[in-house]
Amino acid sequence: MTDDEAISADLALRVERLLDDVDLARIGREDFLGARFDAGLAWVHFPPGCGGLGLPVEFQELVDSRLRAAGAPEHLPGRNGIGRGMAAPTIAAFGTEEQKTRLLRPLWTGEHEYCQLFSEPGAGSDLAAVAARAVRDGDTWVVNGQKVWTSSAHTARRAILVARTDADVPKHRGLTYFICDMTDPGVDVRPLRQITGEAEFNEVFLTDVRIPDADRLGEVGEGWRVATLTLNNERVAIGGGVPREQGMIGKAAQAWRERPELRDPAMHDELMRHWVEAEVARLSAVRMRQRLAAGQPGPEGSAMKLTFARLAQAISGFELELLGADGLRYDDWTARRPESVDYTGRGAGYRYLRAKGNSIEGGTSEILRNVIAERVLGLPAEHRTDKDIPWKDVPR
Amino acid sequence: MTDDEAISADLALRVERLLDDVDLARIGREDFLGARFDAGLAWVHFPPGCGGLGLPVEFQELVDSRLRAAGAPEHLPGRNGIGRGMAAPTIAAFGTEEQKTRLLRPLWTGEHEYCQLFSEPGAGSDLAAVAARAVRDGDTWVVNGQKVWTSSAHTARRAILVARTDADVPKHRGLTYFICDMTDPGVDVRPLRQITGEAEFNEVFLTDVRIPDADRLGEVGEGWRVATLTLNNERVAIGGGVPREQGMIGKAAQAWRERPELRDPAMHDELMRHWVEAEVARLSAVRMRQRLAAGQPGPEGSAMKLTFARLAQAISGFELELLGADGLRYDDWTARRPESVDYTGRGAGYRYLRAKGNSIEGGTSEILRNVIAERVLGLPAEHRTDKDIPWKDVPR
Amino acid sequence: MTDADLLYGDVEEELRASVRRLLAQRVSPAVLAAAYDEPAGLSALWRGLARDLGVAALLIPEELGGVGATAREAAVVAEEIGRAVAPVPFLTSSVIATVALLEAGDHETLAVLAAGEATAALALGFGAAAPPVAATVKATPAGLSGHVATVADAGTATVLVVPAEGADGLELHTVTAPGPGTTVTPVPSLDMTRPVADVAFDGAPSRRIDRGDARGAVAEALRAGAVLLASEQIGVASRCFEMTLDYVRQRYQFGRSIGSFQAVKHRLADLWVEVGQAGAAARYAADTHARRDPDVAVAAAVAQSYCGTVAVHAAEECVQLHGGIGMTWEHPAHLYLKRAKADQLALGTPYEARSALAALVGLPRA
Amino acid sequence: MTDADLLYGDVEEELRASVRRLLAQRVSPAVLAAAYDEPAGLSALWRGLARDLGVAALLIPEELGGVGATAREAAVVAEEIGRAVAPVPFLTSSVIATVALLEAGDHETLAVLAAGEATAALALGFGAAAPPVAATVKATPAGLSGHVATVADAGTATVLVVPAEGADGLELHTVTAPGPGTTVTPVPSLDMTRPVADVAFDGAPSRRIDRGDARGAVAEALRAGAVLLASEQIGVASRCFEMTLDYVRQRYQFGRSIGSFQAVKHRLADLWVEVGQAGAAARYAADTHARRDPDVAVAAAVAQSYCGTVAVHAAEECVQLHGGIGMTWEHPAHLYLKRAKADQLALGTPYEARSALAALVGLPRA
Repeated sequence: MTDDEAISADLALRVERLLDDVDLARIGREDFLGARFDAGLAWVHFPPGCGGLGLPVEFQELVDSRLRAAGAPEHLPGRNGIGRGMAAPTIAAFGTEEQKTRLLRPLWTGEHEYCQLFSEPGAGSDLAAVAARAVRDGDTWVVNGQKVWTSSAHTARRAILVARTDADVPKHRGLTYFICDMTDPGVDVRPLRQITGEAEFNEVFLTDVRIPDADRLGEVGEGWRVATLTLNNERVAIGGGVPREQGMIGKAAQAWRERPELRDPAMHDELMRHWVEAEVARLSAVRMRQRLAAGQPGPEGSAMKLTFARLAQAISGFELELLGADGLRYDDWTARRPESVDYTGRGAGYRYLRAKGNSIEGGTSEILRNVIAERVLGLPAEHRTDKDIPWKDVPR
Repeated sequence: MTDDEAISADLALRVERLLDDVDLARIGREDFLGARFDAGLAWVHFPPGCGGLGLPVEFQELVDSRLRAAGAPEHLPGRNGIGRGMAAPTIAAFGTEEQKTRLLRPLWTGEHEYCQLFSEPGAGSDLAAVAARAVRDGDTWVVNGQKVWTSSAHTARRAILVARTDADVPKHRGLTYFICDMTDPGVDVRPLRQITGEAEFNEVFLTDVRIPDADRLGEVGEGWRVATLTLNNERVAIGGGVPREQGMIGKAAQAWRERPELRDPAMHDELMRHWVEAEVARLSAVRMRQRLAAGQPGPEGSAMKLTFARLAQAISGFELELLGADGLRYDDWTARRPESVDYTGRGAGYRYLRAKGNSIEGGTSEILRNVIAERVLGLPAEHRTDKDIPWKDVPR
Repeated sequence: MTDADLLYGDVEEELRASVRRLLAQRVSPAVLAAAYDEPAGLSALWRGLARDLGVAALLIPEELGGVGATAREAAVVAEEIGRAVAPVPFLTSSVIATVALLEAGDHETLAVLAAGEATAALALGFGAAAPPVAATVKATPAGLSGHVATVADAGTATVLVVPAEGADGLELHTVTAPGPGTTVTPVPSLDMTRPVADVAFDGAPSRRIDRGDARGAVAEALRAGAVLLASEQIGVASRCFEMTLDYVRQRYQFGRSIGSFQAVKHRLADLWVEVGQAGAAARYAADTHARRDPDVAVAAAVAQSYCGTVAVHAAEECVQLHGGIGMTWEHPAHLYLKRAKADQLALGTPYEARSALAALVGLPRA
Repeated sequence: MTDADLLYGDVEEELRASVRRLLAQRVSPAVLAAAYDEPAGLSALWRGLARDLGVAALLIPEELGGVGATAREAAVVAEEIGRAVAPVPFLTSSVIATVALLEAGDHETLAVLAAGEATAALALGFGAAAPPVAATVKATPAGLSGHVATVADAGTATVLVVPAEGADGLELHTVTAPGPGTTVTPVPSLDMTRPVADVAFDGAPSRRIDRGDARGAVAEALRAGAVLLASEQIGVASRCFEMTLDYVRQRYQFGRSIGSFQAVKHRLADLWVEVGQAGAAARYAADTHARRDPDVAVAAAVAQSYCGTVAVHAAEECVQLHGGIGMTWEHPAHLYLKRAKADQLALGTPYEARSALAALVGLPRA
């Protein structure tokens, strides 16, 4: 029996024990998730006591699949993605023992939903240009500033927050990372309506918000390094899942097939160009996964996001032209507050407008091209003067 | 009678007198052009004694049209364009009285054909990065270096030349402008074959070429300013003459009309897109001329050159795809030395290859976009370090 | 061609200045965005344009109470409306419906429109490039019956100009709206600054206005619409370009204005070229229309193929180069994007324009 | 799809290394450019590839003296040939003609090809995407007669595989060249590293080789050609990209490397994405062909539509970003541009590939 087989056998046993210990028919979601956390089966690669067993991450799938097969309660789909995907690994990496013990369990069970307070209106692509100030006052910090593009801010109980604690050093060096209680009376959440009519995101105004120093993650001034870990855990949606004709091209192809009266022969070659590009993007995503599986991770993530955004925008624009007069109609301008975004849901007009965000959110296409040119192709970095002068002196 | 009418009447008289003085039936081209120069009718806006009468340039057309109507000899088409278009205005502006008297007449008559020795292999778009050295030796200068992209170098008797006379000052300040005798034994002209198989241009190797100081134009170190005047007189071919379907689009449309068997319906919308873009470029050129005529000169020259290059390349590439298998054939790979370039002459393959030069010669499309962004739109200039340090220290 | 004048005259520039001044006073992004939540009625803005500046009467001959101007002047107004994404029925009422009434010879209705008291809409889907082969509305002795989807500015029009299938082919009727047997149902529109509505007739009383060539009248109306839509599109494109240029100059990232990044500079240079050249195409279309130059058919198809796509490109670059702020409801970029994209679909797509052009210049598809 | 393997195995990488080593030793820009003045015969290079590395025998089964490999291995060879614009008849003889002979069942000729002693060419215009509806060559008892224009690598082939119209439809014949009644006339070619020639038959003696399905054999040959052409194209594209990247790093203008200008950086980033993704398309085509996956038809059409245009784009960017030097005869950029553009026209244009694809995936033109 190899080591791996031994670990697998032990894990299977632990799962069985967990399932024996609870009554699946009666236990509530949060209680079950708490028991799972205590059994070290939340994230097997986390340390013991933090919901894990210190095992390689590959073993997670074994736990997940067995619990799924047993019909155990799972996280609500789409809930607390920021907590589990971004805050948890950051807390695990930078938190003190006390913080890990205190923060990770309610995060995992969903008791504490998290949101992210990084982006600011003045910062944009320049993520380190955070202007929100945190000033120390004994054992607490007092935070003032404005954050934006915060999804779930209106439902979240906690936030990961980056604020400037020193304006006299260069901008990457004066930031500090906090866990912020969203129920603090100084937190004002306002829906941010966007181009589609919906308000997926929020603006968050912070006025004399008090954060105990115990909720600082990492050292004072180390916030950029901590946030970088968080951002590296941000996963972008990759265009073209495995099946062919997914996403925007599926919508356009469907319209072409189902509505013969729309078929303008002048549009046919363009339709087929889009089809080909979508298929090539799909094959590229398949290859990326095969490379990852073969232990050859590459820099294609940025390429896929660029391509996904370009195609989503081009094809949704084309779909409106294909629809012609019907493209002049919209489904609904109500200021809705959707739980999650469905890029290919709703009408063609919505798809077209929402796709405009694909090349902005999570790294603009311009920034991604810089990343590819500089980090992948090794071309010289852009000239900049803001890296070595105090934040307060940077032109903005 | 207004001033303008008086000038016109006087000019008409002078033309009549010139025609009376010569026997058109017998006089040779060069002799007639000499007589015309002496009568001040070469360039009416040049000073008296330099082939002109010091009149506004608008009156030239009156002289030209009357002489044309009388059947007087004209310049050979396409000959000495650099002499008449670029060298002459520069000599007129910067030459001493002695130089103007000595140089302009043979330039005008065609006795001295000129070529241009500005470009260098190491300089490219960075026109001021001239490395050819001119070192003073008493009353003469000794020039060593290599020039490139010189049309007519193998037939020209004179050249306008920019060389570096001081490497210890920033690059724009160490250049000097000369008139070079192409019959000097140190001048070695070699044909430069290009992508089409032809050799339109030459490389010129200068080895201890001696130029009298009397043939220096402008002050020592003033060469960039002098050359700038020359370059401002370089006229780029503007896409889309007045008639519709000129240029590359005419060739593609002709193939579509005359060879129905080539008509792939998948290509039709693309053909029409090209047609539309060519027509829009044509209308833009018409409008530019109307603006000029109305005294509203604008910065559209750069736009026209960009568009001309883009369309010529796109349409000639499309034409090859339209021709399909026939596009696999070429007309002639012989290393010819054409007198002038015909962008739309010869076969489709030639057109495609030659058009690649449209976005390089006379200012690359990248440089033109910079020019538009900085000079027209007022956006900040590119960061550069080479303007203020000695030429010898510039990285290259 | 030799007679073409692609520049603007002094009178045209004065008209432009007046319209621009009025629009600057009365149009704001907040007002425009409000139309997305509550469709606006005929605004004070329109009354100002129509009565004070007479734009509703531009294309109506003087003898009918109009200004007797041409597409050249109307183009200037359309440009300014595009620059402001103004929610006014100039294109639909003062151009398309007006030309239809002119061609049909309905002088009575024209006089009402000229005074700016009422507006009219051609009851044809706003995506239509040409008169219908068979109209969806039937004209019978019992009145008009049938349904027309996606009619622009029908919600505010008091006169509907209705192409209807009669016993001997296409007829043109006018109907008063609202009125018996006529239902106009506004629908959410991609561009709520020019909302569309569905129109249903059920035995609606009407007046036949054509004198036998209803098809020709509708074709002329749609052509005038296409010509002037191109000018509206270059207005949209120009304003998007200017907004973007201003923004990249003042927005700093990484200690530099984003307009100092060469990739941004080159994109704006290319866009400047495009927008400028679209201006020549639109101007040529307006000029040929004004001079009744037979080349107007080609000119209109060229402008329709080119200008709409340039406007969309300019609006898309405007959103993208503004970054996150360009995606928000409070920034005007979205208003321009929606107008630009809707305009691109109006009166036939660029694909349809190129197909029509191909027939005109002897380049058949197969 | 679930079985697709878009990566390269160790054996494939070893084959690549061998081919690349040989090409690096024997191919130089000067040698390639010389082909434009004097068409090259079958070179020592080809003998090295065919005999020492066995590439002529790759697709021929072991029992016929071949290697018995698949399109996956052949694709690696095609990529390397593209990278070097090598003037060898691998695609025309070792893929297209070989597959035609295999499908027809002509084992005798295959054995000769496998040994690398001779090469063959399919006597069909190199622009053809599919078997001819009516062949331009007639098969009669008196021999073959007719004319075929623009046949790739016919000038060096000793066997011509000729689709000819017989009494009952398409037949497939072999003809020895040069030979009585057969004239092969080389013509100047856009890409002289794969020259085309016109072929005329005038009562040429031939051997009929098909067993009734000549059309199927030609179709299979052309499909194999399309699949492997895509791999050649990504070789061309990759090399152009690398040359350009190297050049912009070391070329200084205005005191900076031109690769430090953001507009250049972004173009190269986009090109890197394109070239990389073309690789996935070409690899999928080769893999489906190797596994006889029915999706090969779609895969081949997708690759043919995409990879040729990417190669042209890469070669065009290579010329442009090299500036003047990229326009000269002495720099290799022109060799790549000519190969890329000729490859884009070979075996059907991208437009034809998309039309074929539309039929396969149920998206009819009208």
